[in-house]
Amino acid sequence: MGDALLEIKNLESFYGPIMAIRGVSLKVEKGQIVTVLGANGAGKSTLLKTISGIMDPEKGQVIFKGCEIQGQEPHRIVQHGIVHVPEGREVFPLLTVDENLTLGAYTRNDKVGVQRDREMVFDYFPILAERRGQEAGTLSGGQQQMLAIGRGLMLSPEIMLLDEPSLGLSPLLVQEIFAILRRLNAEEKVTMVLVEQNARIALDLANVGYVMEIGRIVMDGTAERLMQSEDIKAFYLGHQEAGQRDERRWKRKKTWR
Amino acid sequence: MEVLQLLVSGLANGCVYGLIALGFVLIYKATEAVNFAQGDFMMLGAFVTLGLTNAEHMDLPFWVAAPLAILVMAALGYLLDFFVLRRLFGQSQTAVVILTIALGFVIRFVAGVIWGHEPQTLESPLSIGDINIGGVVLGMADVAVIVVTVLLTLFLFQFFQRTKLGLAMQAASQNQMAAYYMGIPVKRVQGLIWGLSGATAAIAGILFASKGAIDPNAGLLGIKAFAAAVIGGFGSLPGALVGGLIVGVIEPFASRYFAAGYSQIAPYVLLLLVLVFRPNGLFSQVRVKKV
Amino acid sequence: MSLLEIKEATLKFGGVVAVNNLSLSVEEGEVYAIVGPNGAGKSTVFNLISRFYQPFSGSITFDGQNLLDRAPDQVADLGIARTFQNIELFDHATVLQNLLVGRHRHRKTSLVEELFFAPRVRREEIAHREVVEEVIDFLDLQPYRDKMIAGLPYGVRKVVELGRALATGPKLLLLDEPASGLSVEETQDMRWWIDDIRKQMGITVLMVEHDMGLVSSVSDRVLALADGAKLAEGTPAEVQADPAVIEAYLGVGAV
Amino acid sequence: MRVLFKTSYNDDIRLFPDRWTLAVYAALLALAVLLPVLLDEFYIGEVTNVLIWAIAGLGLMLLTGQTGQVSLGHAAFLAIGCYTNTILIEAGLPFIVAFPLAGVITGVVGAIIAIPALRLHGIYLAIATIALSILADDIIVLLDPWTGGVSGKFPAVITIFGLEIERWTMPVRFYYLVLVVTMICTLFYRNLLRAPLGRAFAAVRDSEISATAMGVHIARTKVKAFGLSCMITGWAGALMGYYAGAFNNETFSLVISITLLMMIVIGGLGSIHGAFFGAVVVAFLPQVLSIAKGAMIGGSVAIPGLETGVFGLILILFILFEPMGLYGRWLKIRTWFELFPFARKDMFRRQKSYLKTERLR
Amino acid sequence: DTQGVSDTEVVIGSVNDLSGIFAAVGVPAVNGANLRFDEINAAGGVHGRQIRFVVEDNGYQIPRAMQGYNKLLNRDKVFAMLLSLGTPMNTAGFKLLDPKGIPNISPLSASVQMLQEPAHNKFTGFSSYWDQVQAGVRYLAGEFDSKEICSMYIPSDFGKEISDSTKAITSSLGLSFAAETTHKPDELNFVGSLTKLKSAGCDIVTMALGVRQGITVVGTAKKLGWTDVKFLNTSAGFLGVVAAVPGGVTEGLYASAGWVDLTARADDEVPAKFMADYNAKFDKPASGFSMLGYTAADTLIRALEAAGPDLTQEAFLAGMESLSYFDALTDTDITYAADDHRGADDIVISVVENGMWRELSRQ
Ligand SMILES: Nc1ncnc2c1ncn2[C@@H]1O[C@H](COP(=O)(O)OP(=O)(O)OP(=O)(O)O)[C@@H](O)[C@H]1O
Ligand SMILES: Nc1ncnc2c1ncn2[C@@H]1O[C@H](COP(=O)(O)OP(=O)(O)OP(=O)(O)O)[C@@H](O)[C@H]1O
Ligand SMILES: [Mg+2]
Ligand SMILES: [Mg+2]
Repeated sequence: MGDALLEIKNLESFYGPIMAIRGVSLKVEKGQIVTVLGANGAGKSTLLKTISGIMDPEKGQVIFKGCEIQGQEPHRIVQHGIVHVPEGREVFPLLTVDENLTLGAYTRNDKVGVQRDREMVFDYFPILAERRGQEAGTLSGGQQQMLAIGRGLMLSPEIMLLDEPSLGLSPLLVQEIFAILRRLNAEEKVTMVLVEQNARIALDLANVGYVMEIGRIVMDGTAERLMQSEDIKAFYLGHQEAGQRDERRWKRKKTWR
Repeated sequence: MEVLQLLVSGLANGCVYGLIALGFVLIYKATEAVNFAQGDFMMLGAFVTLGLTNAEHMDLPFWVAAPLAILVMAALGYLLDFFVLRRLFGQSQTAVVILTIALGFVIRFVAGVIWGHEPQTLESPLSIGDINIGGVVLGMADVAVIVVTVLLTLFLFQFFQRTKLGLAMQAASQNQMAAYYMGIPVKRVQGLIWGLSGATAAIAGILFASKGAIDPNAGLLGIKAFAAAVIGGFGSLPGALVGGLIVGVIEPFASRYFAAGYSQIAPYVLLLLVLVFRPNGLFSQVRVKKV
Repeated sequence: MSLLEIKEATLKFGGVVAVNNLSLSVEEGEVYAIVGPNGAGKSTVFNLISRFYQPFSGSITFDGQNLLDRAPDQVADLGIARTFQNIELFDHATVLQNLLVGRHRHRKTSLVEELFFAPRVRREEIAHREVVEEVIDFLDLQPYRDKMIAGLPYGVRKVVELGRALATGPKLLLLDEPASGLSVEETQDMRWWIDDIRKQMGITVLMVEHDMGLVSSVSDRVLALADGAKLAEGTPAEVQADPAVIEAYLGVGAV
Repeated sequence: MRVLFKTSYNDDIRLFPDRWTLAVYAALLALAVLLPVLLDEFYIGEVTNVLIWAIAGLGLMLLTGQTGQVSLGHAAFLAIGCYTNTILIEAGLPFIVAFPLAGVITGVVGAIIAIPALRLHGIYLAIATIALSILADDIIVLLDPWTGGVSGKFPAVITIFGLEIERWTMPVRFYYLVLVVTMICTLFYRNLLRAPLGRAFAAVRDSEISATAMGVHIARTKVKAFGLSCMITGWAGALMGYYAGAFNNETFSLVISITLLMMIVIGGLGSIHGAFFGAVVVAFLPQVLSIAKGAMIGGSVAIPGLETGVFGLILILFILFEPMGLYGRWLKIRTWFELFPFARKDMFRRQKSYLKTERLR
Repeated sequence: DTQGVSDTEVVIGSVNDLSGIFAAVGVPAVNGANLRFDEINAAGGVHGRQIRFVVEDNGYQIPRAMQGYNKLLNRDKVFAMLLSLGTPMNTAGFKLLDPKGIPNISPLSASVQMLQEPAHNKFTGFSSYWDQVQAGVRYLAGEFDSKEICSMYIPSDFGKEISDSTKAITSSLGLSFAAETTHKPDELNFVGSLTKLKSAGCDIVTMALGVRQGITVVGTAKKLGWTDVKFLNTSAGFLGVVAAVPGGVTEGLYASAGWVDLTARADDEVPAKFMADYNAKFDKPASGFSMLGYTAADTLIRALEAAGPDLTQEAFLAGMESLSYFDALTDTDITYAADDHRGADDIVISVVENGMWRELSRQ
């Protein structure tokens, strides 16, 4: 184990009186892909938002390359090389696809590199090239998701925080996106923190996984180990899919509770 | 001849509205807030210049005082954002609207305390001399207003359209969170735009004061400029200019040809008509949400 | 006669042909799914039915009536309810209030009665609440009843949206990606719910979905769309086996 | 800490959620009734003024807070209510008929005016209503035969079944009249909120597109909101006319419209409490400042316009301190007491928040 | 006993505009009055009573004005009102003052309504707008043989009084009323209106506009090369700053008012002292309205003195009605009587010359 690129210690975040993450610690090493699994409302998005400065933590530290960065303004955190591809697209609806991508490279000054990356994004998502002049708000849901991911790539980040990148994408595109992520990780050594509902594909891609429940990390381990866990199988991979109708009401007790 | 005279002075007049409207639009374009104190900013800009240049005050040469006043107002705009508006970051725009209305009260009060409530005249080289082209008379100030407004609109338009910062400002107004995700220092960008609009207000104030007298209530004009900005389609810079010109031109024609009692309502009736047929102004950027 | 019938509908946005001469019919009591690559025009079909968009050509009939004669707000009156791909709830209201808005089309009281809160208003309110509580029970939304929408997890909001559509008491339910963003567990719930909606409530369901597991387990028929036009139609198995669908949509590695 | 147990659907619909709340408001009402015993003429006059503003605030709140339609022209509707009432009474109608009718007529006029304004949103609606407020002034002048033009009108003494009410010589009677109207308007407002229409208002405010999909007719709902809002505002206008004792084209100026909007925002958009809290601030604060100035630096002017300047400054502080309005602060204080001693001190710290464009509808 | 009077104090109230569109009038007037009250208080007051002058700012809004009246009458319990500004505010205020019989002295409104019935408690300082216009038009018409009379005004009671008076004098002199234009207080372009008036052939134009607007009108007319016309202002525009606009913009502008301009008499003893005192106290140059405030306060003090140590409303009113003196500051005779509740009856017609108002005639 090398030095952690990103380390989170005992982080707590609130929405007003509601405590959304309750003392989360985790480590991300350089070049790793870490996935965070968890049911709806577990606090996964909150965790990513707190890392990227969109929310202020109440307690705890976020350490990036040895520096504490928690509570900084979000744009400072981007300047450190941390990119967050948010849940729910969040494109600039009245700007064109091209302008959205340009803004993705806002912090960069190397014109050549930006141009190359733009070509790369268009290469990954040809539909965006086709629609470069269209206002982003009129793209279809999936197209907006592609744009959001493409825009994140334009920043040429050191570490990417991806919040449900597969949301609303067609099965084909989901495969493609994950192939792209794998390639970025392999070729450009981009470190990633991935939050995904589609646990199977996430664990397949990731090296390490964490499981969150009601704001806490309840389980962690290598992706292989998690994949073997009965709980994971039952709740995140959907192995009991073929179960009886009545089984729905009877929820299997999770062993980590 | 008469018609031409009416038209030309209407255009000059409209440019003043356009200038103030530009200030409105700038803020809106970058923050989606409406600065109801824009008219008062203009008044303040005029008074700052007056304070710097008039003989009974600091008596600086006009061409030193004017840029200085523009700088002062830009700084004021930035500081206002820095110390006050930033605390409202992410809060509903109504809060900002109310804040700027209240700010207008304060600005008027401060101007009244410093410069008194009686109308005063700016000692400006622009207020002297007329140009007479074939019987159509235009004051120097009118000519200056037209030239400056057109140049400023072009400049700002280019700025928003062509520069990365301009684009970032638009982005920041559409989705603050996403703008942050892009690494755009949203608060600083908004501070810059408040500074820029302060500078615009100062320019408007100087030109306005060169055309006549000013007093602390001169900012009331802001409402008509607001109407102009809306006619143009709030958020569009050329729209602000066009809206200003429309309001400016309709006025002299209405007072020339309409009966007393009716003429002064023309700009507002026009505004309502425009809105009935184009609910989002002439050059709007309002869309139906795609679901 | 089919419950919903779209005939040769076409819609363009500038140069983009979003729906291209598309015909489809949904029979009463079935679950009909639309799949297709991103940007194929699936949501646009929904928006046509909701009357948010006007087709360039073609016809849409519902229950024998010409839908194109209706204004968008009258669509609900006919018994068509929908959810949105990107969740469009009333954010500054509670879950209960959101569901109650669903009952709006059944409102019979007048403005004056409501101002004075006449007994009839009270009676009606209670009746609405009974319906809504049934929906809440059905969807297990009890813990969230009095919570504001802003601040609920994504998955719960999806369910609330489904609940709001159900509260209108529809004949036809349009679900735009009901399972996107849901966990495996919740997707399974969704599957049971859709089953119940069809079987117990007798509501016809037209849905757009990318989760082929869900699609194949609940739907009777599937339409695959690409570039606004029909690519394939048939049972889930047939469509999934269609080479054109695999090529354009599913990808070779798919389940 | 109080916990509510709901045992029937009626519990959700009741005027007061529980006994405790009922008791609090009953006590408040008793206090209001006894007020003339407790306060002198000056304060009764001020409280009356606050209540009149609160009624106007309720009117605007219904439109802006519930339905999300910003109006900066409500002074025009105050004017319509005020003039209609006076004209009807001059035409021989008794107050008890003329006054309600004045509100209804204002509401109808408001609804008619709303029809062309329906397609307007946000600032576009705001400027249209500003124009309305400005035009009202000129229209009053042009309608001289009815309105008395620039010379204005003086409302007659109110008689209700032989009982005379005059604002200046009988401030207590006038206070009770205003109190009754306040209560009726509040009740109407509350009734709407628990009825389908109130929910439709909120639906239109939050998402027009899904309100439409739920079968809410946007235009019709907005027209109703406008009409009801104007009706309440019209009543406030009629009372304002009595309170002032004289009015003309300049009385209901744009400044009044702006003040009204400020009032409901500072009070807290979307709540009945907000209208009242806002009215206290906006209607009473200038007087407090004047009294404070008198106590501190003497009554005659030292710095001209000081009160207005300080008023502006205080409003700025209010907004900075609590952008969600006083009602928001009130809720926090109440929650704090309810949770006592379990409340965390940073519980109400503002989490960062972000805005999205409103140019998409 | 009498409200607002104690052994040591008399409370005088005023509802004024210190922050609104007429602050340019209200502020200097109140300052002027304060100057006078400070003098008398320093000298021991009137009959041993200090004068407390309580001013409520109405921002030129009726609702605020009514709050001001509520405070002054019911809380401060004022003895009399002085220098209250605005015609609608004053007329609304009468509803409250009259039942209590509270005197209203020298309101800052030259409307004829300031002496409406019941008039026993109302006193004005100088001639009404109506009379000013009558005198002004008569003078100009006689002097320049004018035929066509016109009017520009704000649609308000102030504007109406001036336009009505213009029409009345026009017909009584057998002249013709050629045209009129109306304006909003925020209007700043008068090219259209002036073109209209010019083409109507106006010889005299009476103005009821804001101060700033008046300046612009005269300047614009000059720009348009329209020089054979006389613009006539009333006391509302009779200000030093109007005359002193740089570049001689307002040169040749006429004004008809109830007093003589201050700056023109800066060398005379009394005005000079006043200007020096004012400047020393407020650090601003004195203006016509500050002079008016001072004079009004002076009138009130004289009446209080005349009322004797036993101060009641009746005594005060009698005191007011007994006044008759020459006021060197305004250069007018101030006389009141039981049937004359108007102080200075003179109407002074002045013209701007070399940046100053020069008296032309007095009637
Ligand atoms: N704006 C908010 N206000 C109040 N509570 C909130 C807000 N946003 C989220 N929460 C609460 O915080 C908790 C964590 O939310 P978060 O969005 O991080 O969950 P998540 O794990 O990302 O779920 P999902 O899969 O739905 O995205 C949830 O219980 C939610 O109710
Ligand atoms: N208002 C609009 N203006 C321009 N183009 C539009 C508009 N609405 C939709 N489109 C285009 O029409 C096409 C169909 O969009 P639609 O939203 O129906 O796709 P979809 O099948 O729902 O895709 P997804 O699965 O990604 O949601 C897309 O290419 C989109 O860009
Ligand atoms: Mg999430
Ligand atoms: Mg879609």
